Amino acid sequence: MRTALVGARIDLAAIVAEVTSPDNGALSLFMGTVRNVNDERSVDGIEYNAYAPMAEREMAQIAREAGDRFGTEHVVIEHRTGFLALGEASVAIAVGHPRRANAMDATRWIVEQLKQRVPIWKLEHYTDGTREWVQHGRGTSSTSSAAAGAVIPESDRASAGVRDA
Amino acid sequence: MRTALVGARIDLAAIVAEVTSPDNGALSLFMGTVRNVNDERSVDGIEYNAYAPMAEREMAQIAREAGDRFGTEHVVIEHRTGFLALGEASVAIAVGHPRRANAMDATRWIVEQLKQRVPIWKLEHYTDGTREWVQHGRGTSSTSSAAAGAVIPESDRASAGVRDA
Amino acid sequence: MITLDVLLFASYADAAGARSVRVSVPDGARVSDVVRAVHTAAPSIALPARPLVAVNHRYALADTAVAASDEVALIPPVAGG
Amino acid sequence: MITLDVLLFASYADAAGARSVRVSVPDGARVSDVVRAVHTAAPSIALPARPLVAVNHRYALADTAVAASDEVALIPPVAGG
Repeated sequence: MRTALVGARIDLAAIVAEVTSPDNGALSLFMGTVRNVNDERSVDGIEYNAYAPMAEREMAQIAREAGDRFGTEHVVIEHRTGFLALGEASVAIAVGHPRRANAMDATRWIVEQLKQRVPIWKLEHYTDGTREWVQHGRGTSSTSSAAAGAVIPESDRASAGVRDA
Repeated sequence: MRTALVGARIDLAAIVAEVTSPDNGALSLFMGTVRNVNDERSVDGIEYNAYAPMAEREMAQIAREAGDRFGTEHVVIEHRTGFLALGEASVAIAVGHPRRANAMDATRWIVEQLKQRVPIWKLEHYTDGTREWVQHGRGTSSTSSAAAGAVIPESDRASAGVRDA
Repeated sequence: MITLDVLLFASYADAAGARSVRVSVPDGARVSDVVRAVHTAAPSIALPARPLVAVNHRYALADTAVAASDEVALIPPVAGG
Repeated sequence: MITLDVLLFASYADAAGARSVRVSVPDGARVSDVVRAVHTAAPSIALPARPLVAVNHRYALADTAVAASDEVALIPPVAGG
Protein backbone atom coordinates (compact mmCIF):
# COMPACT_ATOMS: atom_id res chain seq x y z
CA MET A 1 0.00 0.00 0.00
CA ARG A 2 1.50 3.30 -1.08
CA THR A 3 0.25 6.79 -1.86
CA ALA A 4 2.17 9.77 -3.16
CA LEU A 5 1.99 13.20 -4.64
CA VAL A 6 4.49 13.23 -7.48
CA GLY A 7 6.12 16.00 -9.47
CA ALA A 8 7.18 13.91 -12.46
CA ARG A 9 5.45 11.67 -14.96
CA ILE A 10 3.56 8.75 -13.39
CA ASP A 11 5.36 5.45 -13.98
CA LEU A 12 2.53 3.03 -14.65
CA ALA A 13 4.72 -0.06 -15.05
CA ALA A 14 6.21 0.50 -11.60
CA ILE A 15 2.78 0.89 -10.05
CA VAL A 16 1.50 -2.25 -11.75
CA ALA A 17 4.51 -4.18 -10.44
CA GLU A 18 3.76 -2.96 -6.92
CA VAL A 19 0.22 -4.34 -6.84
CA THR A 20 1.04 -7.55 -8.69
CA SER A 21 1.09 -10.62 -6.50
CA PRO A 22 0.48 -14.35 -6.98
CA ASP A 23 -2.31 -13.92 -4.40
CA ASN A 24 -4.25 -11.79 -6.87
CA GLY A 25 -6.43 -12.84 -9.76
CA ALA A 26 -7.24 -9.31 -10.80
CA LEU A 27 -5.60 -5.95 -11.22
CA SER A 28 -7.69 -2.85 -11.78
CA LEU A 29 -6.24 0.48 -12.83
CA PHE A 30 -7.62 3.91 -13.34
CA MET A 31 -5.90 6.96 -14.74
CA GLY A 32 -7.24 10.46 -15.02
CA THR A 33 -5.81 12.26 -18.03
CA VAL A 34 -5.81 15.84 -19.21
CA ARG A 35 -8.56 16.38 -21.74
CA ASN A 36 -8.56 18.92 -24.54
CA VAL A 37 -12.08 20.13 -23.75
CA ASN A 38 -13.90 20.97 -20.52
CA ASP A 39 -17.34 22.56 -20.37
CA GLU A 40 -16.99 23.24 -24.11
CA ARG A 41 -13.82 25.27 -23.62
CA SER A 42 -10.65 24.32 -25.45
CA VAL A 43 -7.93 23.34 -22.98
CA ASP A 44 -4.15 23.62 -23.41
CA GLY A 45 -3.09 21.99 -20.18
CA ILE A 46 -3.84 21.91 -16.46
CA GLU A 47 -1.85 23.09 -13.49
CA TYR A 48 -2.42 20.87 -10.44
CA ASN A 49 -1.97 22.56 -7.10
CA ALA A 50 -2.13 20.64 -3.81
CA TYR A 51 -2.14 21.38 -0.11
CA ALA A 52 0.62 18.80 -0.01
CA PRO A 53 0.81 17.52 3.58
CA MET A 54 -2.97 17.29 3.86
CA ALA A 55 -3.37 15.77 0.39
CA GLU A 56 -0.84 13.11 1.30
CA ARG A 57 -2.62 12.41 4.57
CA GLU A 58 -6.02 12.11 2.86
CA MET A 59 -4.66 9.87 0.10
CA ALA A 60 -3.07 7.55 2.67
CA GLN A 61 -6.32 7.52 4.62
CA ILE A 62 -8.35 6.66 1.50
CA ALA A 63 -5.96 3.81 0.67
CA ARG A 64 -6.28 2.41 4.20
CA GLU A 65 -10.06 2.70 4.13
CA ALA A 66 -10.19 1.01 0.72
CA GLY A 67 -7.97 -1.78 2.00
CA ASP A 68 -10.27 -2.40 4.97
CA ARG A 69 -13.46 -2.04 2.99
CA PHE A 70 -12.50 -4.24 0.03
CA GLY A 71 -9.97 -6.56 1.68
CA THR A 72 -6.60 -5.98 0.05
CA GLU A 73 -3.20 -4.55 0.87
CA HIS A 74 -2.42 -4.05 -2.83
CA VAL A 75 -3.40 -0.41 -3.32
CA VAL A 76 -1.34 2.35 -4.89
CA ILE A 77 -2.51 5.92 -5.47
CA GLU A 78 -0.34 8.55 -7.14
CA HIS A 79 -1.42 12.09 -7.94
CA ARG A 80 0.64 14.52 -9.92
CA THR A 81 1.17 18.19 -9.25
CA GLY A 82 2.46 20.98 -11.48
CA PHE A 83 1.66 21.66 -15.11
CA LEU A 84 0.41 18.76 -17.23
CA ALA A 85 0.05 18.78 -20.99
CA LEU A 86 -2.87 17.21 -22.87
CA GLY A 87 -3.05 13.44 -22.52
CA GLU A 88 -0.79 13.29 -19.47
CA ALA A 89 -1.96 11.29 -16.44
CA SER A 90 -2.89 13.37 -13.41
CA VAL A 91 -3.79 10.45 -11.18
CA ALA A 92 -3.23 6.71 -11.18
CA ILE A 93 -5.02 4.24 -8.94
CA ALA A 94 -4.08 0.58 -8.92
CA VAL A 95 -5.70 -2.22 -6.94
CA GLY A 96 -4.73 -5.88 -6.89
CA HIS A 97 -7.24 -8.33 -5.42
CA PRO A 98 -7.97 -12.06 -5.55
CA ARG A 99 -11.40 -11.26 -7.10
CA ARG A 100 -12.11 -9.03 -10.06
CA ALA A 101 -15.33 -7.45 -8.79
CA ASN A 102 -13.61 -6.28 -5.60
CA ALA A 103 -10.63 -4.90 -7.51
CA MET A 104 -12.92 -2.86 -9.78
CA ASP A 105 -15.23 -1.75 -6.95
CA ALA A 106 -12.25 -0.60 -4.89
CA THR A 107 -10.80 1.36 -7.80
CA ARG A 108 -14.05 3.17 -8.41
CA TRP A 109 -14.55 3.90 -4.71
CA ILE A 110 -11.05 5.34 -4.44
CA VAL A 111 -11.41 7.66 -7.42
CA GLU A 112 -14.72 9.01 -6.11
CA GLN A 113 -13.31 9.54 -2.60
CA LEU A 114 -10.22 11.19 -4.01
CA LYS A 115 -12.26 13.68 -6.00
CA GLN A 116 -14.34 14.55 -2.96
CA ARG A 117 -11.77 14.67 -0.17
CA VAL A 118 -8.22 15.30 -1.36
CA PRO A 119 -7.23 18.99 -1.30
CA ILE A 120 -6.03 19.37 -4.87
CA TRP A 121 -7.16 22.05 -7.29
CA LYS A 122 -6.73 22.50 -10.99
CA LEU A 123 -6.11 25.66 -12.90
CA GLU A 124 -7.16 25.06 -16.48
CA HIS A 125 -5.18 26.85 -19.17
CA TYR A 126 -7.37 27.55 -22.18
CA THR A 127 -6.18 27.95 -25.74
CA ASP A 128 -7.48 31.54 -25.72
CA GLY A 129 -4.84 32.36 -23.08
CA THR A 130 -7.20 32.56 -20.12
CA ARG A 131 -7.02 30.41 -16.99
CA GLU A 132 -9.63 29.33 -14.49
CA TRP A 133 -9.84 27.23 -11.34
CA VAL A 134 -12.03 24.23 -12.04
CA GLN A 135 -15.13 23.92 -9.87
CA HIS A 136 -16.42 20.35 -9.97
CA GLY A 137 -20.13 20.02 -10.45
CA ARG A 138 -20.25 23.60 -11.83
CA GLY A 139 -22.39 24.58 -8.86
CA THR A 140 -21.81 27.56 -6.62
CA SER A 141 -18.99 27.34 -4.12
CA SER A 142 -21.55 26.82 -1.42
CA THR A 143 -23.14 23.89 -3.27
CA SER A 144 -19.81 22.25 -3.99
CA SER A 145 -18.74 22.74 -0.41
CA ALA A 146 -21.89 21.19 0.97
CA ALA A 147 -21.51 18.22 -1.39
CA ALA A 148 -17.95 17.65 -0.25
CA GLY A 149 -18.95 17.97 3.39
CA ALA A 150 -21.55 15.28 2.96
CA VAL A 151 -19.01 12.58 2.07
CA ILE A 152 -16.21 13.33 4.47
CA PRO A 153 -16.31 10.96 7.43
CA GLU A 154 -18.29 12.39 10.35
CA SER A 155 -15.15 12.31 12.48
CA ASP A 156 -13.30 14.29 9.89
CA ARG A 157 -15.84 16.75 8.59
CA ALA A 158 -15.71 20.50 8.25
CA SER A 159 -18.75 22.62 8.68
CA ALA A 160 -17.52 25.96 9.88
CA GLY A 161 -20.66 28.01 9.63
CA VAL A 162 -20.24 31.69 8.83
CA ARG A 163 -23.60 32.93 10.07
CA ASP A 164 -23.01 36.52 9.07
CA ALA A 165 -21.47 35.80 5.65
CA MET B 1 -10.02 -0.30 -31.31
CA ARG B 2 -8.00 -3.51 -31.39
CA THR B 3 -8.39 -7.03 -30.07
CA ALA B 4 -5.92 -9.88 -30.19
CA LEU B 5 -5.02 -13.31 -28.94
CA VAL B 6 -1.33 -13.13 -28.08
CA GLY B 7 1.30 -15.78 -27.44
CA ALA B 8 3.78 -13.59 -25.60
CA ARG B 9 3.69 -11.42 -22.51
CA ILE B 10 1.10 -8.62 -22.64
CA ASP B 11 2.73 -5.22 -23.15
CA LEU B 12 0.68 -2.95 -20.91
CA ALA B 13 2.53 0.26 -21.80
CA ALA B 14 1.79 -0.27 -25.49
CA ILE B 15 -1.89 -0.87 -24.77
CA VAL B 16 -2.11 2.22 -22.59
CA ALA B 17 -0.54 4.28 -25.35
CA GLU B 18 -3.12 2.96 -27.81
CA VAL B 19 -6.11 4.16 -25.80
CA THR B 20 -4.53 7.44 -24.71
CA SER B 21 -5.92 10.49 -26.47
CA PRO B 22 -6.34 14.18 -25.68
CA ASP B 23 -10.08 13.55 -26.17
CA ASN B 24 -10.11 11.36 -23.06
CA GLY B 25 -10.25 12.35 -19.43
CA ALA B 26 -10.13 8.78 -18.16
CA LEU B 27 -8.38 5.53 -18.85
CA SER B 28 -9.59 2.34 -17.22
CA LEU B 29 -7.61 -0.88 -17.28
CA PHE B 30 -8.27 -4.39 -16.12
CA MET B 31 -5.87 -7.31 -16.03
CA GLY B 32 -6.63 -10.87 -15.07
CA THR B 33 -3.62 -12.52 -13.48
CA VAL B 34 -2.74 -16.11 -12.61
CA ARG B 35 -3.49 -16.73 -8.95
CA ASN B 36 -1.73 -19.22 -6.71
CA VAL B 37 -4.97 -20.64 -5.31
CA ASN B 38 -8.27 -21.65 -6.89
CA ASP B 39 -11.06 -23.43 -5.05
CA GLU B 40 -8.59 -24.00 -2.21
CA ARG B 41 -6.20 -25.88 -4.48
CA SER B 42 -2.61 -24.73 -4.82
CA VAL B 43 -1.88 -23.65 -8.41
CA ASP B 44 1.46 -23.72 -10.27
CA GLY B 45 0.35 -22.08 -13.49
CA ILE B 46 -2.42 -22.11 -16.06
CA GLU B 47 -2.49 -23.23 -19.66
CA TYR B 48 -4.83 -21.10 -21.77
CA ASN B 49 -6.34 -22.80 -24.77
CA ALA B 50 -8.47 -20.97 -27.34
CA TYR B 51 -10.59 -21.77 -30.36
CA ALA B 52 -8.54 -19.05 -32.00
CA PRO B 53 -10.55 -17.82 -34.99
CA MET B 54 -13.78 -17.80 -33.03
CA ALA B 55 -12.18 -16.24 -29.95
CA GLU B 56 -10.79 -13.46 -32.11
CA ARG B 57 -14.15 -12.92 -33.72
CA GLU B 58 -15.95 -12.76 -30.36
CA MET B 59 -13.37 -10.41 -28.87
CA ALA B 60 -13.69 -8.05 -31.83
CA GLN B 61 -17.46 -8.24 -31.53
CA ILE B 62 -17.34 -7.42 -27.81
CA ALA B 63 -15.05 -4.43 -28.45
CA ARG B 64 -17.43 -3.12 -31.13
CA GLU B 65 -20.46 -3.61 -28.88
CA ALA B 66 -18.68 -1.86 -26.00
CA GLY B 67 -17.75 1.02 -28.28
CA ASP B 68 -21.37 1.45 -29.35
CA ARG B 69 -22.80 0.96 -25.88
CA PHE B 70 -20.42 3.26 -24.02
CA GLY B 71 -19.46 5.68 -26.78
CA THR B 72 -15.76 5.31 -27.43
CA GLU B 73 -13.36 4.06 -30.08
CA HIS B 74 -10.57 3.65 -27.55
CA VAL B 75 -10.88 -0.01 -26.65
CA VAL B 76 -8.16 -2.64 -26.61
CA ILE B 77 -8.57 -6.25 -25.52
CA GLU B 78 -5.71 -8.74 -25.47
CA HIS B 79 -5.93 -12.32 -24.24
CA ARG B 80 -2.96 -14.60 -23.87
CA THR B 81 -2.74 -18.24 -24.79
CA GLY B 82 -0.27 -20.91 -23.76
CA PHE B 83 1.24 -21.59 -20.36
CA LEU B 84 1.29 -18.72 -17.86
CA ALA B 85 3.21 -18.70 -14.59
CA LEU B 86 1.84 -17.25 -11.35
CA GLY B 87 1.28 -13.50 -11.45
CA GLU B 88 1.34 -13.27 -15.25
CA ALA B 89 -1.47 -11.39 -17.00
CA SER B 90 -3.89 -13.57 -18.97
CA VAL B 91 -6.07 -10.74 -20.19
CA ALA B 92 -5.80 -6.98 -20.45
CA ILE B 93 -8.69 -4.64 -21.20
CA ALA B 94 -8.13 -0.94 -21.70
CA VAL B 95 -10.75 1.73 -22.32
CA GLY B 96 -10.18 5.43 -22.85
CA HIS B 97 -13.19 7.74 -22.55
CA PRO B 98 -13.92 11.42 -21.98
CA ARG B 99 -15.75 10.46 -18.73
CA ARG B 100 -14.49 8.24 -15.94
CA ALA B 101 -17.77 6.47 -15.13
CA ASN B 102 -18.16 5.33 -18.75
CA ALA B 103 -14.55 4.14 -18.94
CA MET B 104 -14.99 2.03 -15.82
CA ASP B 105 -18.45 0.75 -16.78
CA ALA B 106 -17.16 -0.27 -20.21
CA THR B 107 -14.19 -2.10 -18.73
CA ARG B 108 -16.39 -4.08 -16.36
CA TRP B 109 -18.89 -4.89 -19.09
CA ILE B 110 -16.13 -6.14 -21.38
CA VAL B 111 -14.56 -8.43 -18.79
CA GLU B 112 -17.95 -9.97 -17.95
CA GLN B 113 -18.81 -10.48 -21.63
CA LEU B 114 -15.40 -11.94 -22.32
CA LYS B 115 -15.79 -14.49 -19.54
CA GLN B 116 -19.18 -15.53 -20.82
CA ARG B 117 -18.70 -15.57 -24.59
CA VAL B 118 -15.11 -15.99 -25.70
CA PRO B 119 -14.15 -19.62 -26.38
CA ILE B 120 -11.07 -19.88 -24.19
CA TRP B 121 -10.45 -22.57 -21.61
CA LYS B 122 -7.92 -22.93 -18.87
CA LEU B 123 -6.14 -26.04 -17.71
CA GLU B 124 -4.95 -25.43 -14.18
CA HIS B 125 -1.70 -27.06 -13.19
CA TYR B 126 -1.66 -27.83 -9.47
CA THR B 127 1.39 -28.09 -7.25
CA ASP B 128 0.51 -31.75 -6.59
CA GLY B 129 1.17 -32.49 -10.28
CA THR B 130 -2.48 -32.86 -11.32
CA ARG B 131 -4.27 -30.76 -13.94
CA GLU B 132 -7.88 -29.86 -14.43
CA TRP B 133 -10.01 -27.82 -16.84
CA VAL B 134 -11.54 -24.93 -14.94
CA GLN B 135 -15.32 -24.78 -14.92
CA HIS B 136 -16.49 -21.30 -14.03
CA GLY B 137 -19.26 -21.17 -11.48
CA ARG B 138 -18.36 -24.70 -10.33
CA GLY B 139 -21.76 -25.85 -11.51
CA THR B 140 -22.45 -28.84 -13.72
CA SER B 141 -21.63 -28.52 -17.40
CA SER B 142 -25.28 -28.14 -18.13
CA THR B 143 -25.64 -25.28 -15.62
CA SER B 144 -22.61 -23.47 -16.98
CA SER B 145 -23.81 -23.95 -20.50
CA ALA B 146 -27.25 -22.58 -19.73
CA ALA B 147 -25.72 -19.58 -18.00
CA ALA B 148 -23.53 -18.85 -21.00
CA GLY B 149 -26.45 -19.30 -23.38
CA ALA B 150 -28.42 -16.71 -21.47
CA VAL B 151 -25.99 -13.88 -22.21
CA ILE B 152 -25.13 -14.57 -25.80
CA PRO B 153 -27.09 -12.27 -28.08
CA GLU B 154 -30.29 -13.88 -29.31
CA SER B 155 -29.03 -13.67 -32.87
CA ASP B 156 -25.86 -15.47 -31.90
CA ARG B 157 -27.02 -18.05 -29.39
CA ALA B 158 -26.53 -21.79 -29.26
CA SER B 159 -29.16 -24.05 -27.89
CA ALA B 160 -28.65 -27.32 -29.62
CA GLY B 161 -30.95 -29.56 -27.65
CA VAL B 162 -29.96 -33.21 -27.29
CA ARG B 163 -33.32 -34.61 -26.34
CA ASP B 164 -32.11 -38.16 -25.95
CA ALA B 165 -28.88 -37.35 -24.02
CA MET C 1 -25.41 -37.65 -46.28
CA ILE C 2 -22.78 -35.08 -45.36
CA THR C 3 -19.63 -35.76 -43.38
CA LEU C 4 -18.30 -33.27 -40.83
CA ASP C 5 -15.22 -33.17 -38.64
CA VAL C 6 -16.71 -31.53 -35.56
CA LEU C 7 -14.04 -29.63 -33.60
CA LEU C 8 -13.52 -30.46 -29.93
CA PHE C 9 -11.76 -28.41 -27.25
CA ALA C 10 -10.58 -28.63 -23.66
CA SER C 11 -12.45 -31.24 -21.62
CA TYR C 12 -14.37 -32.47 -24.68
CA ALA C 13 -11.16 -33.07 -26.60
CA ASP C 14 -9.60 -34.82 -23.61
CA ALA C 15 -12.65 -37.05 -23.16
CA ALA C 16 -12.66 -37.98 -26.84
CA GLY C 17 -8.89 -38.30 -27.04
CA ALA C 18 -9.01 -36.23 -30.22
CA ARG C 19 -9.29 -32.66 -31.49
CA SER C 20 -12.26 -33.55 -33.66
CA VAL C 21 -14.80 -36.26 -34.24
CA ARG C 22 -16.08 -37.29 -37.66
CA VAL C 23 -19.82 -37.70 -38.03
CA SER C 24 -22.24 -38.24 -40.87
CA VAL C 25 -25.64 -36.61 -40.90
CA PRO C 26 -28.40 -36.50 -43.53
CA ASP C 27 -28.54 -33.68 -46.05
CA GLY C 28 -30.51 -30.83 -44.51
CA ALA C 29 -29.38 -31.77 -40.99
CA ARG C 30 -29.49 -29.21 -38.24
CA VAL C 31 -27.17 -28.46 -35.34
CA SER C 32 -29.22 -30.68 -33.03
CA ASP C 33 -28.71 -33.60 -35.42
CA VAL C 34 -24.95 -33.03 -35.38
CA VAL C 35 -24.92 -32.96 -31.57
CA ARG C 36 -26.80 -36.25 -31.44
CA ALA C 37 -24.37 -37.77 -33.93
CA VAL C 38 -21.39 -36.64 -31.84
CA HIS C 39 -23.02 -38.06 -28.74
CA THR C 40 -23.31 -41.42 -30.51
CA ALA C 41 -19.84 -41.35 -32.08
CA ALA C 42 -18.03 -40.19 -28.91
CA PRO C 43 -20.13 -41.16 -25.90
CA SER C 44 -17.15 -40.56 -23.60
CA ILE C 45 -17.72 -36.79 -23.93
CA ALA C 46 -19.90 -35.65 -21.04
CA LEU C 47 -22.14 -33.36 -23.07
CA PRO C 48 -24.62 -31.18 -21.23
CA ALA C 49 -28.27 -31.34 -22.24
CA ARG C 50 -27.89 -28.27 -24.45
CA PRO C 51 -24.25 -27.91 -25.44
CA LEU C 52 -23.01 -24.70 -27.03
CA VAL C 53 -22.27 -25.17 -30.71
CA ALA C 54 -20.52 -22.84 -33.12
CA VAL C 55 -20.99 -22.89 -36.87
CA ASN C 56 -18.37 -20.94 -38.80
CA HIS C 57 -17.13 -19.23 -35.60
CA ARG C 58 -20.55 -18.06 -34.45
CA TYR C 59 -22.76 -19.49 -31.74
CA ALA C 60 -25.55 -21.39 -33.49
CA LEU C 61 -29.12 -22.31 -32.66
CA ALA C 62 -30.31 -25.91 -32.33
CA ASP C 63 -32.24 -25.63 -35.58
CA THR C 64 -29.48 -23.94 -37.59
CA ALA C 65 -28.99 -25.88 -40.83
CA VAL C 66 -25.53 -27.36 -41.41
CA ALA C 67 -23.73 -27.82 -44.74
CA ALA C 68 -20.71 -29.99 -45.57
CA SER C 69 -18.55 -26.89 -45.96
CA ASP C 70 -19.36 -25.53 -42.48
CA GLU C 71 -16.85 -25.51 -39.65
CA VAL C 72 -18.77 -26.93 -36.72
CA ALA C 73 -17.39 -26.92 -33.18
CA LEU C 74 -18.66 -28.05 -29.80
CA ILE C 75 -17.89 -25.34 -27.24
CA PRO C 76 -17.34 -26.50 -23.63
CA PRO C 77 -18.32 -23.96 -20.94
CA VAL C 78 -15.88 -21.12 -21.52
CA ALA C 79 -13.41 -20.05 -18.86
CA GLY C 80 -11.30 -17.24 -20.25
CA GLY C 81 -10.16 -14.10 -18.52
CA MET D 1 -5.73 36.73 21.73
CA ILE D 2 -4.00 34.29 19.41
CA THR D 3 -2.62 35.10 15.99
CA LEU D 4 -2.89 32.64 13.11
CA ASP D 5 -1.67 32.65 9.52
CA VAL D 6 -4.57 30.89 7.83
CA LEU D 7 -3.46 29.11 4.67
CA LEU D 8 -5.21 29.89 1.40
CA PHE D 9 -5.23 27.92 -1.85
CA ALA D 10 -6.36 28.13 -5.44
CA SER D 11 -9.22 30.61 -5.98
CA TYR D 12 -9.07 31.77 -2.36
CA ALA D 13 -5.36 32.57 -2.63
CA ASP D 14 -5.93 34.35 -5.95
CA ALA D 15 -8.78 36.41 -4.50
CA ALA D 16 -6.69 37.41 -1.47
CA GLY D 17 -3.55 37.91 -3.53
CA ALA D 18 -1.68 35.90 -0.90
CA ARG D 19 -0.98 32.33 0.24
CA SER D 20 -2.18 33.09 3.76
CA VAL D 21 -4.05 35.70 5.75
CA ARG D 22 -3.14 36.75 9.29
CA VAL D 23 -6.00 36.94 11.78
CA SER D 24 -6.31 37.44 15.51
CA VAL D 25 -8.99 35.60 17.47
CA PRO D 26 -9.68 35.38 21.22
CA ASP D 27 -8.18 32.58 23.30
CA GLY D 28 -10.55 29.62 23.15
CA ALA D 29 -11.69 30.56 19.65
CA ARG D 30 -13.27 27.95 17.44
CA VAL D 31 -13.03 27.28 13.71
CA SER D 32 -16.17 29.35 13.06
CA ASP D 33 -14.50 32.34 14.76
CA VAL D 34 -11.45 31.97 12.53
CA VAL D 35 -13.63 31.82 9.41
CA ARG D 36 -15.42 35.03 10.46
CA ALA D 37 -12.08 36.71 11.09
CA VAL D 38 -10.82 35.69 7.63
CA HIS D 39 -14.02 36.99 6.09
CA THR D 40 -13.41 40.36 7.78
CA ALA D 41 -9.66 40.46 7.02
CA ALA D 42 -9.99 39.38 3.39
CA PRO D 43 -13.49 40.17 2.16
CA SER D 44 -12.37 39.68 -1.45
CA ILE D 45 -12.43 35.90 -0.92
CA ALA D 46 -15.82 34.59 -2.02
CA LEU D 47 -16.32 32.23 0.89
CA PRO D 48 -19.30 29.89 0.78
CA ALA D 49 -21.69 29.87 3.74
CA ARG D 50 -19.94 26.89 5.28
CA PRO D 51 -16.40 26.71 3.93
CA LEU D 52 -14.31 23.60 4.48
CA VAL D 53 -11.58 24.19 7.03
CA ALA D 54 -8.65 21.98 7.93
CA VAL D 55 -6.85 22.08 11.26
CA ASN D 56 -3.51 20.29 11.26
CA HIS D 57 -4.27 18.60 7.92
CA ARG D 58 -7.66 17.23 8.96
CA TYR D 59 -11.09 18.51 8.07
CA ALA D 60 -12.43 20.28 11.16
CA LEU D 61 -15.87 21.00 12.57
CA ALA D 62 -17.21 24.53 13.06
CA ASP D 63 -16.87 24.17 16.82
CA THR D 64 -13.37 22.68 16.82
CA ALA D 65 -11.18 24.70 19.19
CA VAL D 66 -8.12 26.36 17.67
CA ALA D 67 -4.74 26.99 19.33
CA ALA D 68 -1.92 29.32 18.29
CA SER D 69 0.23 26.34 17.30
CA ASP D 70 -2.38 24.89 14.92
CA GLU D 71 -2.01 24.95 11.16
CA VAL D 72 -5.34 26.23 9.91
CA ALA D 73 -6.28 26.21 6.23
CA LEU D 74 -9.33 27.22 4.25
CA ILE D 75 -10.06 24.52 1.67
CA PRO D 76 -11.76 25.63 -1.57
CA PRO D 77 -14.00 23.03 -3.23
CA VAL D 78 -11.55 20.32 -4.23
CA ALA D 79 -11.05 19.31 -7.84
CA GLY D 80 -8.36 16.65 -7.95
CA GLY D 81 -8.29 13.54 -10.11
